[in-house]
Amino acid sequence: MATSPLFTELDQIFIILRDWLVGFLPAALRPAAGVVLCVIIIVCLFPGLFALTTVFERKGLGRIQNRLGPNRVGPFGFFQPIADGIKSLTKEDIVPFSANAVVHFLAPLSLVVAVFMEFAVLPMGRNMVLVDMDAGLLFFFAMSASTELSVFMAGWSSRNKYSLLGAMRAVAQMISYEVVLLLSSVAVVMITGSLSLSTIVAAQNSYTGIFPHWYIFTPWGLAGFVMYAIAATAETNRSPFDLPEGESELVAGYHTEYSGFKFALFFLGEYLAMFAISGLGTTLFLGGWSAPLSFLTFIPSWIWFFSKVMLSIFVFIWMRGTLPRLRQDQLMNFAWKFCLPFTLLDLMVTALWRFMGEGWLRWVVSTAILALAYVLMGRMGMRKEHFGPRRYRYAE
Amino acid sequence: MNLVFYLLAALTIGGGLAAVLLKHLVHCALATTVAFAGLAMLFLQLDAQFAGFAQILVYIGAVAILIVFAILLTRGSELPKDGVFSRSWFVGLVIAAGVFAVLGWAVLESMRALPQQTAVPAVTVHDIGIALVGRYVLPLEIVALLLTAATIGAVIVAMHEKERPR
Amino acid sequence: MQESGAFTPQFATSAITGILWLIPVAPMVASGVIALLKQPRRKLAAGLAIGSLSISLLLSLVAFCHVVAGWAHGSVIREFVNFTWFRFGSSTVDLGWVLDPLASIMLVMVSFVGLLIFIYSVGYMAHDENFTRFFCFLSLFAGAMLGVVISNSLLLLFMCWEIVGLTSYLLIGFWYQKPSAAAAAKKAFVTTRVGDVFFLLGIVWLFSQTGTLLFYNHGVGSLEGLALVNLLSQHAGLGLSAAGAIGLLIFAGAVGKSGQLPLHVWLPDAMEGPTPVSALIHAATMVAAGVYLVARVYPLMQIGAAPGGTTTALTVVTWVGASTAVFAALIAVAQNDIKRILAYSTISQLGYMMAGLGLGGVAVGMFHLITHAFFKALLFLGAGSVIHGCHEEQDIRRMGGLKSDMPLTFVTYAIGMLALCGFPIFFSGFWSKDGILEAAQHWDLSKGPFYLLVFGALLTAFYMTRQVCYVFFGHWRGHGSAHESPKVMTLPLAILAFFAIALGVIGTPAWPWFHAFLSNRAASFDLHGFAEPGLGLLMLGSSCVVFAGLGLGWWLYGNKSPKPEAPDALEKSAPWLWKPLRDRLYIDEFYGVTVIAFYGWWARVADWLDRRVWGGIVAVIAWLFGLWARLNRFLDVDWVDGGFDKTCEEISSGGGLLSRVEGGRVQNYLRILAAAVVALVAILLWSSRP
Amino acid sequence: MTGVTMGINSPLAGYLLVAALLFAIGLAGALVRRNAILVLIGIELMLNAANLNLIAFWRYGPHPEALTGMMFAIFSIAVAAAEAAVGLGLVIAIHRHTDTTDLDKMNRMKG
Repeated sequence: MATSPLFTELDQIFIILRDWLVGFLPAALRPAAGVVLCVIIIVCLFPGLFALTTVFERKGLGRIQNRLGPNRVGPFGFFQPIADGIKSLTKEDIVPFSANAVVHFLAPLSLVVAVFMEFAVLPMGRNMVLVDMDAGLLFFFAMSASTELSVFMAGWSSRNKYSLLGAMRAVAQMISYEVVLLLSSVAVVMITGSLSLSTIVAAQNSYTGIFPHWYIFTPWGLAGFVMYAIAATAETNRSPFDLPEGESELVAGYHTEYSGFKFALFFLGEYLAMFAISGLGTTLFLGGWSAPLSFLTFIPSWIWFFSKVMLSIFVFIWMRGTLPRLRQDQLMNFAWKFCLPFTLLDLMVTALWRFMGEGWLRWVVSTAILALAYVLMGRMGMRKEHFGPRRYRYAE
Repeated sequence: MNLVFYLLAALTIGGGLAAVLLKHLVHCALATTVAFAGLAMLFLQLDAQFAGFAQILVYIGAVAILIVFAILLTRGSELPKDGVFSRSWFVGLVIAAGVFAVLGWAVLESMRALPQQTAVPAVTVHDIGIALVGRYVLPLEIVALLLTAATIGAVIVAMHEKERPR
Repeated sequence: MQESGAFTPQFATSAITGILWLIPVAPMVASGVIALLKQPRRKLAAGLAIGSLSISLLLSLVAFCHVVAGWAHGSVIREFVNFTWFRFGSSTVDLGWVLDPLASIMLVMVSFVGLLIFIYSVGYMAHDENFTRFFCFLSLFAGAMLGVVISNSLLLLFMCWEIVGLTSYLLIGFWYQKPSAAAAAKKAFVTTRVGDVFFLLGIVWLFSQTGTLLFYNHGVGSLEGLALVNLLSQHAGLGLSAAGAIGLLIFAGAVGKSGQLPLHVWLPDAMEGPTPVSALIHAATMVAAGVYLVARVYPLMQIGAAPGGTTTALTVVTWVGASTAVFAALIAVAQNDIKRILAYSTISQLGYMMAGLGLGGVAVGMFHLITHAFFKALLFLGAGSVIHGCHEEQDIRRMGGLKSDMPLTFVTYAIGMLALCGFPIFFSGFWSKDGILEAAQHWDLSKGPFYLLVFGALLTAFYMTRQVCYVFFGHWRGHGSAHESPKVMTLPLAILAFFAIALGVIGTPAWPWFHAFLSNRAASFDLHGFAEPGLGLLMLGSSCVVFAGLGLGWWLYGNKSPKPEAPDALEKSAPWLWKPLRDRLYIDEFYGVTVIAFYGWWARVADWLDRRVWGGIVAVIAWLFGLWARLNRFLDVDWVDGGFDKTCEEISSGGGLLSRVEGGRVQNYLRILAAAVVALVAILLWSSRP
Repeated sequence: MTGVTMGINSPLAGYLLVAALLFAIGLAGALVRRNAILVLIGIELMLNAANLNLIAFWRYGPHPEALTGMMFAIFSIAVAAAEAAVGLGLVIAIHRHTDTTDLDKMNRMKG
């Protein structure tokens, strides 16, 4: 714990700022105004982060693919997103002739709104959570589940078979992996005994020696985190699970028929979902805003949170640059035949961990069970019939 | 009885009406989603946070998706040739109106002298969890079984019959 | 209700007795699991079967060591766990399991030989499509057999006994697409059922007399003092006590299972099954079950005998055994199917065992059972190896010269053959057979069995020599070329061969460990065992007989390799003898013209009765009713119907009206439901108005 | 905020009326539409109306800490999910078989 008042103030700087700003208003309006202020900050901050990330992504991908990436606009191409933003704002907004105009219009909007809602429950630093809900995790998943419908709306209203196919794929994929995502998070809930995300972070914010009690440093937590990471990648339709937008086969999936600002909204929604899901992963498994080593606690908590999120984003980009895309049936098989059983097993191991009590034995037992299951199921999954060439059944 | 309630009630009822009346099946499904969302917010209004979020997760996240999938799989997105309402729609309408009439009557009748709690119940998710695995553990297990059975059943029912080798 | 004998230290159950039930249950569970497997999961099926039987073997060894240890400390080990299965009225039906020297030694033998046969089967059945089914049955069979061995209740024994019968039916008919196999399976099933009916009668009688089917239960079991004295005091006629009569009824079951004289006909036919099955059935398990059963209920038969004397029941057992021994050996002389010869030899050897039981007691018979189990399993597996190597050829006339093609099989087969013949000193068969001969020699009642058994020994040596000469000597007469079998098949052969030699050690007169173990005496090594009066002479005599048989066989068949179509050497010299022997002494035909013909006749009589007599009566009654009906119709049509028809029409038109409601339209149902709800709520509200 | 209100103007009555209306709408949907999926939607709406009732009674009932109404609603949501899955599965199966989702045409038991 940073005891120095300077560090405490630095840590709480945003809270202090908010209270100071709100202080100008009459007392009755203060809570509402505080919330509005925070919402405004979130709504401004994350799109900014999004802009930054796109540059990083493009440059990072360029690095991985042995090319330069954007380097024309501004220093090292860092103003590229501004140019992109202006471009998409000024482009003509095309709505296909036979499209369902209302739904076509609502789809990107509802997507972005739902994704923004997810940030409401993420604790981004000590005391820095917009609404510390009792059922925060459930809220998060409820919101992320609502995005699926937006994707469907976009795909269906475009009246384009590629869009529809892409949307169906996306929805099927998101539903399948949402199960895994949810179940891998439930392990954390089982240990913490709370759905409140700030409680979950608080439960991880202690140290043995200099090492933190993050859940990723337990066998079940590691397994859960791996599952969570895989499911999160699929949930956000990122490579290698980016079939719904597979450019080579579906043009661009459900946002084929979107252009201009609506397209930008989808783009924004996707990246925001990435941020949100990384933020949740950080909160659940990586100790949220807590410092990785006990002597680093003087660094403000929000710095830790954002660096962890950005690290996850970097991993996302890295995977995109490295891994080839899966096939649809492989994707589904992987979700239902490997991820789901393994996550369920992880839940059982978590329960075991919970009830075995302190001691080295539970480490050995849960590690052994998980490792064995991983090896066995991996071997089963790698059998030819799952990943080999596939006989296609064409539509009747 | 405040403005928020009226707004949400209007949203829910409007969504429900649209779901029943719209011509296009996909529109109906989307309107249903609106009704679901309105209901979820009514739940929140009723301080039932958990139920509200569960409602969103299950109904918007799963049931609505299921419905649109079913619509697309049954080619329901194409408009039917012979009208969307069944032959004796009028009878149905009358009966539904009758149901509303007696229900409303019953509500008003019984509300006359019923004492009601207005204090916000101090119930946390933790309490719900304890109740679920404590007093309600048997229903929970049964529901788990039911869901498993339903999953398997739905898969089997909707599965392609195996093509016979020729 | 778990009732273990904890109150006397002698009966205190040990841990191994507590989990003794695992021994049969492990293969049974494996069988159940295998039954659920898909056909291609061969490795898993075999692994499960072998693994479970290995567990059984391990536990059996532990049990055996436990018993041996107890015995070595001079205490009688007879531990059992009983529990009540169900009760009706005041009587209870108890089941239980027991661990005593007899059971322990049988357990080890069955699970060990069984395991070897399982391993062998992996190779033998490798190309069979129904590999998993085979192992499913095999496991069930082994489990049921182990169940027979450990049961402490005649009822449990009977249940396992019947499962054994069922699985033997399934296994013999394993290749059910062959009509002969299906017929053989049916024959085995039906024939053993004849014995089982008597067995069941014995069980019922025993239960009605003693009120319990448990063998041992702290002095109140059916094989213990009180019950036996009670049974002995009752006379069942023909000079038999109730004990003896029940014993004989149970023995009838054993006759069926062990293929003794009148009911032996199924056993040679059972060769239609896969060879490992033949080995399992004819060596280790099913046929041994009969002998084991007699050994188990031995007290029933023995009670009432004067010291050194015998009882009527045992006399019957002796004569049946001895005559079976010679009878089957005679038939074996003139058979040409390699497995059929072995089958008859098995019948003959089972006769020896039965005779041994009747003459010399449990130990003598059981010792032959154990040694026989090993060398007969060896012979059968060897035969299987030969058949496998000769491309499924079973006719010994179409083999020959295999000793160079299949050296390993030849050596092991020769060991088994010498053990079976009772080749002196080095082979186990010699010692066990001599035990029986010695007992026969000392039998007071008659010398008949002794001569019969000696003659049987001569025949045994002769037909085995004939078989070996045909198969392994001379030159190759079949199609294609023979090849040695894979390791997985020859390894069990080698192991069995080792035991076929080595097992003799534990039963020599100098160190009668086995006999002592089974009869709870201390065993000591004492060369003076040989010095018993007459023993040396007997050993010499029996050796001479064996050599005579071997020599005769070699003289007639050695190294000649006649053409497959040519008449047999014996046929040439004594055709009058050959023909009836080849045709199995016409027993099947005899049954055909007697039992089966009788049943056929009886069925025809029943048919005639049905058609003519009962049919006639029924026709008369029917006609009478017809008359009555006509009268009724007259009344109905002209008197009653006038009003009734009208009513019916009304009802049916009403039904038509109602059927519109049930038109299969879901929404109609829903509509009616909702309308009903409206009505209901309205009524409720209206009626509850203040 | 603590206290007890009486009578028609209580919030409970409002929720119950909304629920009744939604129920009636759902019922109307189930009764007047041809398409089987729409009927299922109507049934879902009815279920939801019932849930709203349960939650409202829980909120304004005498013992909210007993959680009875809440539990009912949660289980009802779970069961409704199963019901939707099976119902829609059936509709798809029937559609595959008879090529229609029109309930007026679906009146034979024989496939």
